[in-house]
Amino acid sequence: MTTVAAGLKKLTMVQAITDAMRTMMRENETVLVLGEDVGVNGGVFRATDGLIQEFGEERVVDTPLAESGIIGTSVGLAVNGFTPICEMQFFGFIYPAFNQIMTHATRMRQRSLGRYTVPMVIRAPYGAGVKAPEIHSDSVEALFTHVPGLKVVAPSNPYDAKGLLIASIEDPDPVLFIEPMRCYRSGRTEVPEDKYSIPLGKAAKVKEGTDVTIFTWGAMVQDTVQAVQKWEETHEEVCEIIDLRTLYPLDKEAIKESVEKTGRVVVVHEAPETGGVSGDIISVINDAAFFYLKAPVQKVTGFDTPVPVYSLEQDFLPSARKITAALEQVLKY
Amino acid sequence: MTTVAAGLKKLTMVQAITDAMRTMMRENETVLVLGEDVGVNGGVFRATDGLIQEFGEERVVDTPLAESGIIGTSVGLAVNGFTPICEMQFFGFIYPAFNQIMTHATRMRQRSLGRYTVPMVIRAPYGAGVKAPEIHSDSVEALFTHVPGLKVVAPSNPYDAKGLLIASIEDPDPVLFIEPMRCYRSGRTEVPEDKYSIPLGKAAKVKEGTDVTIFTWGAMVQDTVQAVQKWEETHEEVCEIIDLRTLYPLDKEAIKESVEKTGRVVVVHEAPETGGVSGDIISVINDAAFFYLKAPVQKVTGFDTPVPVYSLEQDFLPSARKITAALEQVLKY
Amino acid sequence: MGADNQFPVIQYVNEAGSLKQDEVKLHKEQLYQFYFMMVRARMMDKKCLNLQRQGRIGTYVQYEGQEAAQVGSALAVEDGDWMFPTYRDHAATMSFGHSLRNLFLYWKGRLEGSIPPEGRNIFPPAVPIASQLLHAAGAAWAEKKKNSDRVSIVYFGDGATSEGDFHEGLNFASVFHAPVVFFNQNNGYAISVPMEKQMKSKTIAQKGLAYDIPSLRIDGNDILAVYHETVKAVARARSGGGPTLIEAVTWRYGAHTTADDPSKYRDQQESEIRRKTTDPLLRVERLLKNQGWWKEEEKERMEAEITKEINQALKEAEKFKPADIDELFDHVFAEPVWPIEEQRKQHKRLSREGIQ
Amino acid sequence: MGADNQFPVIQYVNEAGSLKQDEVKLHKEQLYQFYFMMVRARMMDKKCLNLQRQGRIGTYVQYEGQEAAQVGSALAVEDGDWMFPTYRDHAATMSFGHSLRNLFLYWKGRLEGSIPPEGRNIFPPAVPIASQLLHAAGAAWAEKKKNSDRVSIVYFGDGATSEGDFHEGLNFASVFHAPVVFFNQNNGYAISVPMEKQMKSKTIAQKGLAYDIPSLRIDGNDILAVYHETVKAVARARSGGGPTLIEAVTWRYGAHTTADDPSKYRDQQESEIRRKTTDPLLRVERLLKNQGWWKEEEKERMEAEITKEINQALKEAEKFKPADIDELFDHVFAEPVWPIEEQRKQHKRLSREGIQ
Ligand SMILES: Cc1ncc(C[n+]2csc(CCOP(=O)(O)OP(=O)(O)O)c2C)c(N)n1
Ligand SMILES: Cc1ncc(C[n+]2csc(CCOP(=O)(O)OP(=O)(O)O)c2C)c(N)n1
Ligand SMILES: [Mg+2]
Ligand SMILES: [Mg+2]
Repeated sequence: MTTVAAGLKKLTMVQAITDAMRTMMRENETVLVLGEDVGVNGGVFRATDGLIQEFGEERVVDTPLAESGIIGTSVGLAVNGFTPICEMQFFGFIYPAFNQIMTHATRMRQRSLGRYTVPMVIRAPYGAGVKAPEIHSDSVEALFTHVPGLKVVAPSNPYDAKGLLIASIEDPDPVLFIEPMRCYRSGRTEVPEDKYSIPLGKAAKVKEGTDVTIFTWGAMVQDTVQAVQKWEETHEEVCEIIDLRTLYPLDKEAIKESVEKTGRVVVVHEAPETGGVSGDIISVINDAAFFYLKAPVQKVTGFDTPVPVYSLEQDFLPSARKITAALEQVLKY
Repeated sequence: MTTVAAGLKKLTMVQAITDAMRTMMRENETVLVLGEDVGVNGGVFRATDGLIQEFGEERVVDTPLAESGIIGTSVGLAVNGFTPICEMQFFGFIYPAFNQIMTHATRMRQRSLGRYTVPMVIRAPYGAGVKAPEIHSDSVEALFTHVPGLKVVAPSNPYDAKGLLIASIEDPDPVLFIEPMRCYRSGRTEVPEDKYSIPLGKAAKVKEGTDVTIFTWGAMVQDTVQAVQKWEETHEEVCEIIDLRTLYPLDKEAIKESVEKTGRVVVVHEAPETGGVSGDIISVINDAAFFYLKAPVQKVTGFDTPVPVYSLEQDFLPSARKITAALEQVLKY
Repeated sequence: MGADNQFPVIQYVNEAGSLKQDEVKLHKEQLYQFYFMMVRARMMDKKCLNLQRQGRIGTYVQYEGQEAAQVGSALAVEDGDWMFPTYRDHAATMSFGHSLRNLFLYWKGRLEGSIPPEGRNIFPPAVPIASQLLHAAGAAWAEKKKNSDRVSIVYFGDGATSEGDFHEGLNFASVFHAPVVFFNQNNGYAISVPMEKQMKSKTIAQKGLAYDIPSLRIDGNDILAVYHETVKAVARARSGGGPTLIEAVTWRYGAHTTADDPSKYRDQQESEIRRKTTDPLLRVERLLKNQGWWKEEEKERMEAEITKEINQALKEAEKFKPADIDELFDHVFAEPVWPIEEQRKQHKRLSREGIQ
Repeated sequence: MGADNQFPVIQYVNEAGSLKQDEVKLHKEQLYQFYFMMVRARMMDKKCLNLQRQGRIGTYVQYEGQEAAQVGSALAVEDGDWMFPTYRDHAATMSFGHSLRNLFLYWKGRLEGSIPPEGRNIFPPAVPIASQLLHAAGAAWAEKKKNSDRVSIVYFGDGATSEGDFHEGLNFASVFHAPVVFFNQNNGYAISVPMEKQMKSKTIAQKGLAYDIPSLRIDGNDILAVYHETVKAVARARSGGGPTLIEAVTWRYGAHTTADDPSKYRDQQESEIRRKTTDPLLRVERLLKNQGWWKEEEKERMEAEITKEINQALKEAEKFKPADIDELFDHVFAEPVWPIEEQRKQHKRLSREGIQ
């Protein structure tokens, strides 16, 4: 066992997420957890493990199997003094709740000129690569970055997961917090035992570089880091890797600054290309750093197809090979 | 009354839409119309006026008030031999059907390797500017261009409306057909009485130009044409206006060709900026014509806010003033 | 199956104005209060309709004919309770304390129109059909969690029962035993679609059987039935007895909205007949007459008072500060985000230039 | 309310294997067919579970304990009828003719796994809960429009009754009088959530009252009850009598899926007791014994035959051509669109280079 400094624990991402909820539930008794199987079962990924034992069933609620019901009642709870954390069992099962998210959770502040507000976090495991059945692997963050009134957050490691989730729970407005399933148990990092938060809307520089910037988030950060390590062994150009962390609002300053420096960009995401967040990133670059761009932005993304059943999911996902090809392409100019 | 050539009628857009449905229902008895108030009432915009009288209630169906129900049963009808045209009363009421669209209508072909297919058209009036109540004016096409397996079409005038709707009904896959409410009765154009179709995926050049291209669609085409006419009276640069007509798949060739010629681009849409189709357009330009671009693409769009109640909707909508400012900006470089 | 037979229409006062239930004690003041609130609601509705015709407000949603259902149920809830109206329920919200000025503002397309008076919990009217049932369940559940005795009342139509959210709302309320009154106004139509096309069940009350929610069917044009039965449901909810589903059978005289033409789908003669038979105001008038309590002057006095109130409110609404685009930008998030701030700045710059 | 009292559990054969209904005539062959199909289903389930443990297939969804419900109902529909299964209903689909090879392929994450034999109308298993009820209603409605006498049968669980689509599915079927059998397997749990947390109603059958749909509650572990009652519902649908809701009360012995640990939320002793009491296979065995028709050799013969069939199917599945990425690109649209074609080209170029 590696030694861990005092006040730190080695946690997986899913543990860090539980820890964030526990921390906030201890501090603030308005915080509730609701969802399918989140109580007695501790969540199908164990993300809510132990919470019902500590906080009881008034605060950790096994709901009926109905996503619109979960979000809709949570709007009522939120407006009336609570801070619901709603778990969607998988991101691909959020669709039945779309109306409640789009027309209520995110518009209530506007519609009531601030009289009623909806402090709410919607958590959802997302992404391919864990051999899950159909529909379970969707990566549809871009549907939500287009929803006015919603922040969208995607952590890539245990430390960020805890800090970003705490910030999301403390945010006075609805936050969609998507969790890359592939990272749930793929590694442990040191996580402070105490409360801390990472501001929403701020990207993290995972690796400093000078010649090309890779923008990515979630599970793709790991893949990108690995691909870049390998690639740099045989190339002299140095890559900067930026983990966007928050997908709405994007960290415009971080994007601008990096593009002004490197002039070359690769975006990596697992969602289908068309309509993906890559479009927003390219759009921000267009606005903020157009004249610094030396080459077309390269995109390494999922296809414009449904996320496939698992026999084909590795083909669908961005791979080191594809990231490498994009680097080569963007550096050609 | 202006004279109309034989075989042509002067129609409003909403009449052209009715005409397209009537034409296809006469030709193909598998075509059905379903929705709330589409039968006896002829639709809240009269888009299905007269259809129940001609085709009876087996083919023109007043459904219960349930959008998921409409799309979900239509998936069953479509797989079992029919071609449903489903009306969503307003685009802002499509959200309850999101799950059925996202996980079934658009994935059935894939999931069954072509054994089951879903020829279906979803019609929806969209957009602001008609003083409609809240939620009635949403313009959320970008949520759907990101849905794999779905084509998205938006006509801007009566002639196109008929031709594109016929093509959509004949398409063997699901098509989302969004209709700019503001254009429903805003003018008449000559429309052939006979059947004709306009291929999906092909943009229309509304106006030839050499110095800057404006990409737009739907109700914004009218506004753009007017703004440009006015603007050109006092400027020597000539604008090209391209009505994209199909938003998925975009007409890449048309975009590329025009940008290679003009090197300057303005995109006009009424949806919120972030996550809007402007991102896709900029992304396509990045891929296909990067080195031709002389200036950052200018965007004239709605805000990243909910579409407001009607006292503020004119502020929300792109205006001639804003289009003019964007032209000035893009030509500065 | 006969599930519908389990739900006969409960009436307290019949069309002729005779009392049908022995236990009810009539109070002259209360009857006059009911009558006043219904007259006020009807006059407000007429005013709005006229304003819409004059182009002084936008598309308007009428409720004429449904006053007993809305007023009677709204008077059954109290301070601290939560009300979840639809676009058609301003007779309910105004009876619960929403200001007439704000109602006018609402129909003038102003966000301020949805803001209830301080201390009154009224949600902005729900537009997506049936979505509000879940909010009501959630807010009521919150009260239960706080160990308060406050309740929710939520309005919805016959058409709304077809949406999934109706089902999920009733099920969540049932499972969590939330103190909600689900108040259905069955006015027979969802725009053009009559109840027979909306469902095959003969009653809406029987839908409560699916959730083991106590349900009842009442004459929605009989304000005594509405008031007393809602009071019972509210009392049950307050005392931990959980939700109730009330189907109030009623009728809208006019069009669905001012954009609708009912002659397309029904014979408006029906409404004319009903004005003389089942009208909710007429019924109380007849009851008052039967009791020997009717005073024609009292009615005139009321109308004069209400006219004044309405005109005053309209004046305030019409001279209300113009809509300010900052309202839009200010209330998307508590803390502004940069895309909206940039859009605000750009918009203001262009607006200023435009004026110069 | 007592709506639940209206729906006693219908049993044809009790746990001891005694016949409870006089009208039923027993046929030895038919009983053996039922038994065979259930043994086959159970052996297939065991095989898949083992393969999952060996890592030869992905996450697997068991149905052991629910064989009578699935097999009995599947045998009640015929050629040309439509079946809409969930992820848990392969005992139903295999009994309706789906190939074992394809079932293995399905659990190997292959699209081919969802393809039914030519002429058999079986939908790919629905994953989003309750969404399939609407497809069943739609396909059945289509048959009605074509004036055929074909029907739909659709499977769903107790948890599925909470989704809005359950409600909309039943209402559409009711309103359009579509020939659908809504076949609910109430196995008491939605993953970890017991029925008491899912709903307050004591039965699922009573939910049919909301739609005036004939409903019944049957012992889902009694294949005779399942078969005969489903046959009646199918016959009613075929002859224009509209939909039926059947609640088949059953139990899954194992975990929700191979990714689930039931000891987290229930005492698995219950399953052990049930294996000896309410087991659907055991019941037919006891019935056969009571009738003096039981032959131990027959059982062994069956098992040998089935083992062979399963092994053969598995072999075919394991030597099936590898998944081809073109399947993904080819079946998004009938006609390819350029973004997908470009992605295909790029992907293939890189894969080729990768290999070199
Ligand atoms: C989700 C959704 N779909 C469609 C509409 C359009 N719409 C507005 S009112 C209405 C009919 C509602 O009927 P009912 O529930 O009976 O209420 P009523 O209008 O009669 O009071 C419809 C279809 C909507 N507002 N929301
Ligand atoms: C819309 C949706 N939400 C959540 C899930 C995740 N999920 C899969 S199975 C299941 C429980 C289903 O319970 P039930 O309907 O009783 O069927 P059973 O699994 O018992 O056969 C859940 C919550 C899903 N598949 N779809
Ligand atoms: Mg109604
Ligand atoms: Mg179950």
